Amino acid sequence: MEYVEITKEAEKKGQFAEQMRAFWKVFSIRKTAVFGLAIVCFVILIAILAPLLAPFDPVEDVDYGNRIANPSATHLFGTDEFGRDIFSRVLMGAQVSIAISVSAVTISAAIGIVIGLISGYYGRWVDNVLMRIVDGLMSFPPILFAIALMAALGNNMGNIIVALAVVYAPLFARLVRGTVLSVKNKEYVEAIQVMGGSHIRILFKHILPNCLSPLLIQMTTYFAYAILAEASLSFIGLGVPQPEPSWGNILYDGRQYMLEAPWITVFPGVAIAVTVLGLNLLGDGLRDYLDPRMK
Amino acid sequence: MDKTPLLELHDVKKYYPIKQGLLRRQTGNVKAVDGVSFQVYPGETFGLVGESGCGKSTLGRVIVQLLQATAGEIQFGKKGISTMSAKEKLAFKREVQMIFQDPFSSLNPRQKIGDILEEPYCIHTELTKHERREKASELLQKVGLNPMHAERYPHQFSGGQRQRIGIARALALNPKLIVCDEPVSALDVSIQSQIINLLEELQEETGISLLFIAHDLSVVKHISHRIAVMYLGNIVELATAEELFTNPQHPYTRTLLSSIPAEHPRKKRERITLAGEIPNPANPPQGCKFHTRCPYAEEACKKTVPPLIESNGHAVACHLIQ
Amino acid sequence: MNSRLLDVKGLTVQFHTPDGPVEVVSSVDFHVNKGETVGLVGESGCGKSVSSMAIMGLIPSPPAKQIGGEIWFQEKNLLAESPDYLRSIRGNSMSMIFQDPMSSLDPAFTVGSQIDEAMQFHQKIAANEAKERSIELLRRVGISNPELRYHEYPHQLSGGMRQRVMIAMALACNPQLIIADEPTTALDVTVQAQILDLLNDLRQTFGSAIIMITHDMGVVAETCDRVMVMYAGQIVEEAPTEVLFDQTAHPYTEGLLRSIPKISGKKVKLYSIPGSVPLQRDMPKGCRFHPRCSYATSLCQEKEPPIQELAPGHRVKCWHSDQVIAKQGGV
Amino acid sequence: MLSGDLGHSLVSDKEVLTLLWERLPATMALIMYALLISVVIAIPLGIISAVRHNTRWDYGAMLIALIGVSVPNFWAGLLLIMTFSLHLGWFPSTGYVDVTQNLWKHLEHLALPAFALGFLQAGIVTRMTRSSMLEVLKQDYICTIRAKGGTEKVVILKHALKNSMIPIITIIGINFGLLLGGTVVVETIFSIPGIGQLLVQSVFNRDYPVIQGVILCVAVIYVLISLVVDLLYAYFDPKIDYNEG
Repeated sequence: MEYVEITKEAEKKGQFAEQMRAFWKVFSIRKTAVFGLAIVCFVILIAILAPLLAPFDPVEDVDYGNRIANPSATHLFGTDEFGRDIFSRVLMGAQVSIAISVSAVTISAAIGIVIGLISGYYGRWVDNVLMRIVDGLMSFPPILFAIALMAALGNNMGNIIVALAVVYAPLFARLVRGTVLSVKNKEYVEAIQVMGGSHIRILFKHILPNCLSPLLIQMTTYFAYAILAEASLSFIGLGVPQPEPSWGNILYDGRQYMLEAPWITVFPGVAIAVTVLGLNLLGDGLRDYLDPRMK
Repeated sequence: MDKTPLLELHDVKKYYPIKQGLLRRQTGNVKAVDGVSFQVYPGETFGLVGESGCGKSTLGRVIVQLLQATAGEIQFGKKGISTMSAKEKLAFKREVQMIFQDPFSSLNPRQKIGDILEEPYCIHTELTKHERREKASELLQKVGLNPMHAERYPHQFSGGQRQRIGIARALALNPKLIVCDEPVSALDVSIQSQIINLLEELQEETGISLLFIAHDLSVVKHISHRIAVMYLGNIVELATAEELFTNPQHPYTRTLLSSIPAEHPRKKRERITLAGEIPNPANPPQGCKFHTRCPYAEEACKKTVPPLIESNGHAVACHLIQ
Repeated sequence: MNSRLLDVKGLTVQFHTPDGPVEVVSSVDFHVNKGETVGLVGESGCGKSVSSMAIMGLIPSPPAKQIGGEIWFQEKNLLAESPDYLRSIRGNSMSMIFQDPMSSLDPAFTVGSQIDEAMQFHQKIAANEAKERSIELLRRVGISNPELRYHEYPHQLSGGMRQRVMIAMALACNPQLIIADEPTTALDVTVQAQILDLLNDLRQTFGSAIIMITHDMGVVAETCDRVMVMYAGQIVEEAPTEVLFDQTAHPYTEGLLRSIPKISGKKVKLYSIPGSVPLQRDMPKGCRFHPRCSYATSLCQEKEPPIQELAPGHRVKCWHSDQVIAKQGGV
Repeated sequence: MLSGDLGHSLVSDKEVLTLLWERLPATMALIMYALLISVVIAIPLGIISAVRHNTRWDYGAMLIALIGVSVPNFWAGLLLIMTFSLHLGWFPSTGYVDVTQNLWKHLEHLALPAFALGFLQAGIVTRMTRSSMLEVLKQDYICTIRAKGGTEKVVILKHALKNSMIPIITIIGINFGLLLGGTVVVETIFSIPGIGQLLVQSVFNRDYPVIQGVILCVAVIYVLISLVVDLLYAYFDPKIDYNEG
C-alpha cells in the first residue's frame, strides 16, 4: 500500500517536472521572455535579501558630513539631503514596493476570481447586480480612485494595499467572468452537464483551471501597474509615509535637487523602469505561451 | 416497432426571448423549436435533418436537458422529465448521453484522455481509481483506440480519433439513448465513414438508441431507420428512411432531396430551386412557414398552419397532401 | 498546346516549421484548358489549397520556404515573374472564390465598394461607371434588388448571398481562370445547389475556365469535366470525370468514392479507408498511400510508383491500378 | 449636489465649480496634446511593426513601445526637465500660459508635459495597433483583397487599418483613465494649474468638497469619453447600429 502511495507521489512529481520541461521548451524560445523572467527573479531576490545586502540602514544611518554626495565607493548611488545612502534606500525600497504590489494584486485577483466565478457561472440577477457594481467602480480612472481612497483612509502601507486591491479587483472580476462565460459554453463542459456532473465539479475541475492562464497573464501586467501606481502615489506624498523608503518616496525626495543631485532621482527611476520592463517582457512571453490566439 | 417508445416528445417548444432597447425589455421570441412531437424506440436510429437554423441542434440540447423546454413534455421511459425527482434526473442523465459536433472543443484540453473517460464513473459510480482505469482502457479498445492512449492529451489526436474518444465517453455508462449532434460533419470523408461504421457496430452490439442530428442527407439516410425533416422549428415530414427517400411528399423534402449533388456525373437530377432565403425565425411567416418559398403554395397555406398528419407511418405537414 | 490556359510543371511547395522544412506539395504536374472545369479533389491537408494559392502567387513567406517548378499562364512562368506582374493578373485574368463567404468579405466596407475595387485595381474606370457595372454583376449572379444590396454591408447578407457577391467580384474583370476553393462547403444543401447551378451557368456565358477545389465527389460529379485526385501532396489520379467514376484506377479514389453513403439503392456497409492521412514529417517510404491500402505489396513499400497513362487523359500513380480496375468490372 | 452646487472650498472659500472651471482648460489642453502625440507616434509605429513582422523594424518599434509602457511618466517628466530645460534650456521647466494669451508660449510650456504624459499611452497604443493589425492581416478578407489584385498599400492602409481601429479605439478609451490619472503627477511636476494639481493640493489641505468635486468632474469626463468611443465604434464597425437598439 505504501509502495503504491510512493509511486503515485513520484508519478505526480514526474508529471509536474514533465510539464515544467514542456513549458520551458516553448517558453525559452523567446529570448526576451527569458530575459524578463531573469529580471523579475533578480528583483524579487534583491527585495528579499535587501536587509542583508544594504550596506547602511536606509533610515537611521545619516551621514551628515556627506549630504547630497556624488556616487562613490562608500555610497554607490550617492546620498540624499539628509546624508542617507541611496543605494540602501533603493534596495529596501524594492522590498517595500514589491511587497505592496504583490499583496495588492494577489488580494484583488482573489476577490476577482470569487466575484467573476459567481457572476459568470450563476448568471441571471446575481450577475446583473455584481456587474453593475463592478461597472460603477470602473467608471473612475484607477489612479484617481486610489488617490481618493487614500485621502479618505489616510496614508500608511496597509491602506495603499487596500486602495490598490479595491481599484484592481473589478478588472480581475471582469476578466474572470469573461473567461467563465466563454468556457461555460464549451462543448466539453456541456458534456459534463449532460452526464449529470455537479456544479462544484464543473466549476472547480473544468472552468477554474481554464481561467488561470489569462489570470496569470493579467496578474503579471498588474504587478507592473501596481508598482507604477505605488510610485505615483508616493511621489505625490500619498503613499508610503516618510521616512520609510519606497521607490516613489525616494523620487519624491530627489525632486527638489534634480539639478545638483540627479542621482537621487535617476537610480530609483531606473529600478522602477527595469522592474516594470521585466514584468512586461515576462507577461508578453506568458501570453505567447498560454494564449495561442495572440501568436 | 410496436414496442413502447424510449423517448417521447409532445409538442416541445423552445423560444428564445429577444430583448431590445435600453431596458432590455422582451420584444418578441425566436421560435427555435415550435411544437415538435415524435417518438424514439429502443434500438432504433432516429434521424433529424434540416438546414442551419431549423432548430435541430436546439432540439437535441433540449432533449439532453442542456436547455429547458419553453413548453411541451418530454417523456423518457414512461416518465415525464418535468416531474422527475432529483434522483430520477440523475438516473436520466446516466441513460441519455450526447456526442458533439466539434471534436476539438468537446474534450477538455487540460485533461488526459484517461481522466476524460473516468469522469462519468466518478459522477455515477463508486468505483475505485483502479477499476475506473480498467473501464477507461476497455472503452478505448471498444472504439478502436489503443489503451496506452489514456496517458495522452487531446491535442495529440486527430479529429477522427477525438471523435472516437467522444463516443467512448458517451458509452461509458451504458446509456439507452445517445443524442449525436452532427457527429461527422467536421470530419474528412474517409474518416466520416469510419465513425459511421463504428456507431452502427456499437448499436448492433448494445442495442442502444441513437438520435442522429445532421444536415448531410446521405449520411442520415445511411444510418437512420426513421427520419424527420425540420424546417424553421417544425417537423414537416416524418417517415422511414426508405420511404422518405423514395416517396417524399412535402415540397420542402423534395427540394432538399433534389439539391443533393449527383452521385455520378451521368445521374444528375432535375433540380427544384427554391426562391428566396430562409425567413427570420424571430418573425416566421403566418400559416405554413414554408409557403413563402413553396412553388405550390395556395391561399390556404398562407392562413392556417398545416398539422402533421400520419398515414401508414408516413407523416406530412402540408395542406396540399391531405 | 494552344488550348492550354494553365500549365503547372513540377510544382513543389515547402513550408518552414519548428521541426524543420516540410514539403506540402511534391512535384505536381497538371494543366487546365481554356473554358473547362477541372476538379482538384482531396481531404484536408492534401495540398490542394496550397497548390491553388501558389498559382495565385498568394503564399506568404514565411511560412513558405521554397516554391519550385513552373507555372505557365498566358505564355509566362508565374514563378519567375515580378510581384507587380502577379498583382496585375490577380483578380484580372485570374481570380479566386474562397470557401467561407462569412469571413472572405471585408466587414467594414459595403459589398458594392468591394466589387468596384476589383475593377479599379486593374482598369481606369470612373466611380459611377464602376458602380453601374457592379450592380449589373450583382444582378447577373442572381441577387435581387442589386441597387439596394450594393450599399449593404456583408453582415446584412446571408451566407448564400455573400458567396454570390464573392462570385460577382471574381467575375469583375472577365477572368480567363477562376479558382474556386471549396465554394460551397460552408453552405446549406439547397444553397449549395443554387451556387453550383450559378457557376455552371456563368461558365457558359463568361467562358472562364474553373479549377474547382473540393473534397466532395458530388460537387465534382455536378460540375467538372476533368478531375485530379490529390493525396498527401501528390496527384494520384487524373481522368475525365466520367472515366474517374467508371474506371477508378487508384485505390485512394476508390476508397473516397465508396466511403460516401449512397442515396439510391440498398443499404450496404460503408467502405472505410483505415487509418488516417500521414503527417508530412513522417511520410511513408515508397507509395505514400501504402499503409492504408488494401492492395499494397512489398513493392509499394519500397518504390514510389511512377505516373502511368492508362488511356488518353487518364493518368494514375499506382503499381496495382490494373487490379483496382478489374475489381470494379467484377462488381 | 445634483443641482450643480458642489459646495465651497474649505481653504479658499471659492465655489468648487468655479475652481474646476478655472483649472479645467489647462488639463484638457494637456490631455489633448498628449493624446495627439501618442496617436501620431503609435499608429504608424504599430503599422510598421505589424507589416514588417519579425524584422528589425518590428523589434525596434517594439523596443520603443516597451520603454513607453515601462517608464513611469513622472520619471519621464523629471528626465525631460533635466535634459531639455535644465541642461539644454530649450523649454521652460515649469508653469503654464493660456492659449488665449500666447499660443507659442502655450505650446512651449505644454510640450514637455504632454510628451511625458503621452509616452506611456503611445507605448500601449503601439502594442495594440501591432497586435490588432497582425490579427486582421491573418483574416480571410485580406487574402480576398490580395486575390483581387490590391496593392499592399490598399490592403494595409485602407482595409487592415479600418478593421484594426476598433480595438485601438477601445484601448485609447480605456486608457484615457491613465491619461487623466497621469495628469495628477505630471501637473505636479511641471506646476501646471490643472485639476490634477488641484486634487493634490486639496488632498494635502483635507479640502474634502474640492476632492469630491474633482473626482466627480473626472468621472463625468470619463463617461463622456466612453460616449465618444461608442460613437466612433459605430463609424468603424457597420455591424453596430444604434437605431436598432
